[in-house]
Amino acid sequence: MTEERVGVYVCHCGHNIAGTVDVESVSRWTADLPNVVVSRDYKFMCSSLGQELVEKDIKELGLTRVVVAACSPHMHEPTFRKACARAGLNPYLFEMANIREHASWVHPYDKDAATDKAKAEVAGAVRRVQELKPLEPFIAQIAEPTLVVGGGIAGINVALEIANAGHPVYLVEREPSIGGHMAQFDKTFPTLDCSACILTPKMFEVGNHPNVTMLTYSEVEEVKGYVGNFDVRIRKRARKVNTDLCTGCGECWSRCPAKVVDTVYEAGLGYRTAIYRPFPQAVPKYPVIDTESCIYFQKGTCKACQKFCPTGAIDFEQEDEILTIHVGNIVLATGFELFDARRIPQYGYGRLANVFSSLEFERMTNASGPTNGKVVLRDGVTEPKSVAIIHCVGSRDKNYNPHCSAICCMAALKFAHLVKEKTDAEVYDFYIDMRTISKDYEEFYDRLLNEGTHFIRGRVAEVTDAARLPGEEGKLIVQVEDTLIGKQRRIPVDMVILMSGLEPQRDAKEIAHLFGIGCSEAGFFIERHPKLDPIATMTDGIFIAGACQGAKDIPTSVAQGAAAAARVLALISQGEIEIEPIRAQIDEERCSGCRICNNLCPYSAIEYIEEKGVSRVNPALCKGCGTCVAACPSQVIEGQHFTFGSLMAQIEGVLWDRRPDGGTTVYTQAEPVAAE
Amino acid sequence: MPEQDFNQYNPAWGDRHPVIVGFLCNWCSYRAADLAGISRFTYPATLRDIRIMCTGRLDPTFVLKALREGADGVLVMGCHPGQCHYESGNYKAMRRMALLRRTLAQLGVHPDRVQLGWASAAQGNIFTETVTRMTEAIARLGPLQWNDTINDLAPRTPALPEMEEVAHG
Amino acid sequence: MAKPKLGIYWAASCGGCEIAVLAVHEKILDVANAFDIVFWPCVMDFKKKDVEALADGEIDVCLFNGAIRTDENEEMAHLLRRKSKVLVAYGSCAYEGCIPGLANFTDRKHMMQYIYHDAPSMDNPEGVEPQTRIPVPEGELTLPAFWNTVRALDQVVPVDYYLPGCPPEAKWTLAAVEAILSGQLPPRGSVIGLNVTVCDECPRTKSEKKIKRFYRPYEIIPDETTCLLEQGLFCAGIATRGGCGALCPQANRGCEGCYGPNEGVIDAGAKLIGALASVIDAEKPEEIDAILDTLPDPAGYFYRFSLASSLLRRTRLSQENGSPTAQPVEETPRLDPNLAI
Amino acid sequence: MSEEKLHYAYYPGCSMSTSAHAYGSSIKHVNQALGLEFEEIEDWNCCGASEYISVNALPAYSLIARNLSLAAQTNTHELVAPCSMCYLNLHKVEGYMRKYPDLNEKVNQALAAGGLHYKPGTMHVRHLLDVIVEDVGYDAVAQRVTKPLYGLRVAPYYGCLITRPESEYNPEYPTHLDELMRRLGATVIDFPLKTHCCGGHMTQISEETAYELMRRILHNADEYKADLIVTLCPMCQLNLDAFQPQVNQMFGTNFHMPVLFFTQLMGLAFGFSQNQLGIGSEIVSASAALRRISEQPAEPEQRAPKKRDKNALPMPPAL
Repeated sequence: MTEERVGVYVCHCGHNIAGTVDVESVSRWTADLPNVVVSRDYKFMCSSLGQELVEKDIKELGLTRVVVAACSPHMHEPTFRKACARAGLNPYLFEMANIREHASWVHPYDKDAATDKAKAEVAGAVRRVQELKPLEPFIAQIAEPTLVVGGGIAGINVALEIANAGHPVYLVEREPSIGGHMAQFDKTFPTLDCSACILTPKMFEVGNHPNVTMLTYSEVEEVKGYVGNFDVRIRKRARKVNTDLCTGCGECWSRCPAKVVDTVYEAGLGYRTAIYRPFPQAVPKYPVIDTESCIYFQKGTCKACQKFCPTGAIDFEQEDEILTIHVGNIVLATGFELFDARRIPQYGYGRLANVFSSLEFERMTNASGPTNGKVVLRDGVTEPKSVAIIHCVGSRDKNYNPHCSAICCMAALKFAHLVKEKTDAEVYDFYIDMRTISKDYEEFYDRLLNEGTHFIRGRVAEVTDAARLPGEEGKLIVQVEDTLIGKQRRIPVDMVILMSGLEPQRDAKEIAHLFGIGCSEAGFFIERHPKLDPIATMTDGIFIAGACQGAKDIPTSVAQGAAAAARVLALISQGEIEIEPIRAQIDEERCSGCRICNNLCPYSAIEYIEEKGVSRVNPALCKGCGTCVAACPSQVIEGQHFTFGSLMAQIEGVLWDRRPDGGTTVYTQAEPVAAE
Repeated sequence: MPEQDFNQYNPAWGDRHPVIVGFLCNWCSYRAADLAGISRFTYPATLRDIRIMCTGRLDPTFVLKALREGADGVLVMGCHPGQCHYESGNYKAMRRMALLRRTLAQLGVHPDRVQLGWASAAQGNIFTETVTRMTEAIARLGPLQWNDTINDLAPRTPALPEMEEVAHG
Repeated sequence: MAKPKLGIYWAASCGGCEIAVLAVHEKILDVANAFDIVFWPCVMDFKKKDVEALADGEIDVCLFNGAIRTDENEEMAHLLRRKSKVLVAYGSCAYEGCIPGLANFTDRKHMMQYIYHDAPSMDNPEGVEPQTRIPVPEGELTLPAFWNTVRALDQVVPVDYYLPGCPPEAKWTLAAVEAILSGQLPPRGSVIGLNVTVCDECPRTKSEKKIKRFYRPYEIIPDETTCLLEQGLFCAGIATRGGCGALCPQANRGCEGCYGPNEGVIDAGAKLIGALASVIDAEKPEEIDAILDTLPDPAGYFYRFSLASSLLRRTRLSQENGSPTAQPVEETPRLDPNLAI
Repeated sequence: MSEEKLHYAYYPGCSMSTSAHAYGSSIKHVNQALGLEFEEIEDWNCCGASEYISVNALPAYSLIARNLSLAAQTNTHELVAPCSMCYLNLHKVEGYMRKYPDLNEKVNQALAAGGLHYKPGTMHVRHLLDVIVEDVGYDAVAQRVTKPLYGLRVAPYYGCLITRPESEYNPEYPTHLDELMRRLGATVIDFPLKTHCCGGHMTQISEETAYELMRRILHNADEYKADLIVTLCPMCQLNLDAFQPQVNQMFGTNFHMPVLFFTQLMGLAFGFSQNQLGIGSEIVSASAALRRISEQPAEPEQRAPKKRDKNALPMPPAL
């Protein structure tokens, strides 16, 4: 091993480090480590003066390796790598020792121990840095088109922002129309403005935007590649309707004899035909045949739609299409799913006729809904005299979802208002905590308080129709502990609305896996940083927006959508991006082809070369996790920058004071031979 | 916490404290450790951490090396299952650690000395608890001092305890 | 010009290596012709004093087989090192401790207890144990001191070359001898053999691996053509230096690992752990434990030949109450089910 | 379910041969039909019922643990108790001993006095219903039905004990007995009070309270036109059956609501005779109710508005 010339710089970070760690002694001690030619301590290494200090020494003392002991590499590694590069030293020959977050800040009461630990971290870095090899970052070109998955309000906004900036966008939506949940609502809180009125124009705009290719009734099947260069395979399911001919006149569904419950758009409260357009303002306007319920597809006869279609657009033979697109960035806006209240049987949904889910009630209040906006019981005619609204159904409940669904309180207030507006029923609102955190929300709550809604604080135990006391017969009884008066109460009502929580899409985990991003146990996608980067994911080039990242309301989804668009636009205008060259490499000369590593790679970057009988890593696909490196039983896979040698050396370094020889002897691989 | 006397757990510590080598994954647990610092949580100064990209990179050799070089324990921490930045590296770590711990048990290394845990980037508190808990576990077990075992291999003087036994045997 | 001088010595080993030397068959005569054998107690009547009589470095090549288990072994190791120009650790015992090294799972105390007291076949009413010195009318009898721990040769003296194998294959013995005769020596400290693993020489078809459970050799009759590991049989071939020609896999049983770890590997066991655990087909702690339960005595499998030269070298010796004793942990550690959450 | 017999250690408890002998005898027949093998544990003692634990915990735990240690001597790790109280006590103490080392130590000291020891985690305590649902399985049960209980409207009554303290079934609104009854062909009514209190030993302390609790249950079952209540707990059965006259007397009601054990109904469906199953020994006779069993399957119970009503809104199907 050639003699490296290592420079070490210990940062005071004002008092942040120096207040606890004796930086001078660390730096003095470090000076005596093998191959360390200079060791300094300085007030603020990240300051321009601190950086110049490093650059100067590299030039004048001919340093071949640099260690800075300061804060977390996630903070300033890029800073000092750049400094090294400016002085002509390969930036990957730099190593950072974290003596702030990992030492001074966490051991404020034990200065000696903190100082010892700092020495250990520095010694580890000094040993490790000498084993590092120079690397060159990969440059990836950013393809211009962007893929947006999910045509809800968040996805629509991402698409519009990018398209308006003049770049091509593919908008993929699973359902026959874009619009998402917002299209199901009648009013939006707290302003109570008409949901359709504000959403429809946006749907229309994105649907007719020259830069937007809309792929509805379609799903992503495969994603390959990396930031800037994703190849995506999409299945465009057959509508059985030729959209070139269809005018959306509606003749077909008005003639369709098959009537089924619409569990998607009408939330199960209404019916639709087998060939249908989800809702009047649907974009695109074309209908789709649901072959499950279509009499022709089930029984082989009918074809009513085809007979009556004036343009002959119905095409029973139409097949799914598969298209492959090349995009530079991907934004996931796959939204949420409503908690299925039947999972809490004691609340009676699915058992007791007059227990409704929040989405059912949204449809009920919607002028174009199954009841034309009338608030009625399950019989479809009787107006309720009393209505109970139950919060946190499937939210803030360790049996189902620990998280708060964020929107239910406001939606419940909206419902309370609408019931008051449309009926003269008494409204009882059962809440745990009233969470009205955004602009004008608390004001809306005040307004409801004055409208005479009865707010009862307590989690409901059960909803039952087992009458016990006089006046309960024929009613739904809400059993609850009123925590403000500290009493059990039984409140008989005609109608119960369950404010079901927001859950991730049931296939969220598969989606996350498909796109190679992280996903919480619950199924919400994981952002790169919970505070500072809630838009990017850990996978470069893949961003998230809207409720797929966590329960959120419309304004927040719209904002996050715009933010995601901004991030994508930044990359597009850069045109290219540097990718860390941390990759695995197989020494084919020495690979014995045991194929242990073959199916370990989450990115299938390892291919087996049959004729040579060896495995090979495709650097374009490899993301450098190193799991194959650790698995290789013949140790012929090397993980760049986290090499076997560098980590073994670092272990010896951090244990300098524990090792028999006080950590002075340096041996990288072979065991020492017993001295004679 | 103020300076700790580890002899309360086990008198064998004398004037030194337990030393744990930590292998933290770049994406979750290392950031959790950063967050613990930013939040000014405190935990015993027993952990000396080494950053790896993913717990999937953890070659069991590193753990053995650390024990051999004088560590009293090794803590490996990664992202929660299902949250691995590389999708499944932490599952591989889970399996390797399971097999490693079984092997080490046969070599007389108590399983508590080699632990695996998870902490997401947002869980500085969990990181802190884990280090504190593990430190206590190891404090109770006492020093590992593998070198003593190694030195027993190479008795330089004929005045071996075993040999004296034999003499008076 | 005088023939180069050859020494062959046998420390803690089974003697198989001695036979392996003869396994070069008629070529042994060439060896006999090529060399002047100055020390080979196993086949000719040599004594220690004969070696002592030699000048330092007078032996050109010394093939040292066997591990270091007693003070006599160590003494001879030092002596032969001093007398030899080239000291070769011949065979797995000298190279990495081999089967004798498995004694490092216990210690002297426990071994003596079992062998001289508890063993079912032992009849020893007076509880006699071997002594290093024992006075008898004729004078004092001595025995080598028996140590806690078995060591590889290079843990006692520096070694020039290693010939792996239990025993080494004849072709490699010849290769070594020829190299030495021709003076074309590889760099000091190198292992004479391939630096790829047994898989490279193994004719079985290998594909991607997913292990649902392990089988003991008696539990199944493996298929002749597919990778044994894929059939759930433990095979150390993936982590074992090639050179034997994959003898065991070709006899339809798993490689045991007698050629030791591959080039650059420090701890063979660690490599097997890393590799095998990777291809276990389970993600739930209880499933993982269930599969691992089908692989009893993992340390025994992973360190069958290399325990003495592994990173930890032996079972822990704790110094409690003065006398060191080996202490394995009784219970098999289980995964914490919370890991799944 | 595989054909070879499922083997369990069996803790009958005090009621199985006395107040609930009908339960006991029906279990024997059902086991025979389902291939369940129960090995009664040697020299078992009282489970402490619901009172002892509240009087003096440690002796109570030791009393219960004694049964666990005896059970551990059988050649199985599965311990089944048909009585909810016995189940809960055994289950609870098994759990506590696993959870609290020092309790474990104390209890084992007590056991040691009798030359016994119990290693927590050895026995897996199960209620009979759980065994039938999980180990035998609905399908295997359905396969053995020869005389389906078509048209019989049963109110599935779980009582307060078996789904607590922790259980893989929903403690608020369990449905596994419902499903089991459906598989026998019976019509299961939605029974909101299925886990409400039967009064337990309140009958001995405050009759008013106990009878009111029973009235609610009987009333609810009656309201939904149940032919009978099916239960899985000797105490529930005893209360609702034996005290029904007193309830009627106190509230001037006229309930005639037979209360049978689920194993009795299983036995019937499997084709055993009524007296083999101890039917007839109940105080409120079930004979009238059982005569309503018809040849034809009945419409499933759905309390949604009728389909023909054109205004009616669709109702989500039950999960």
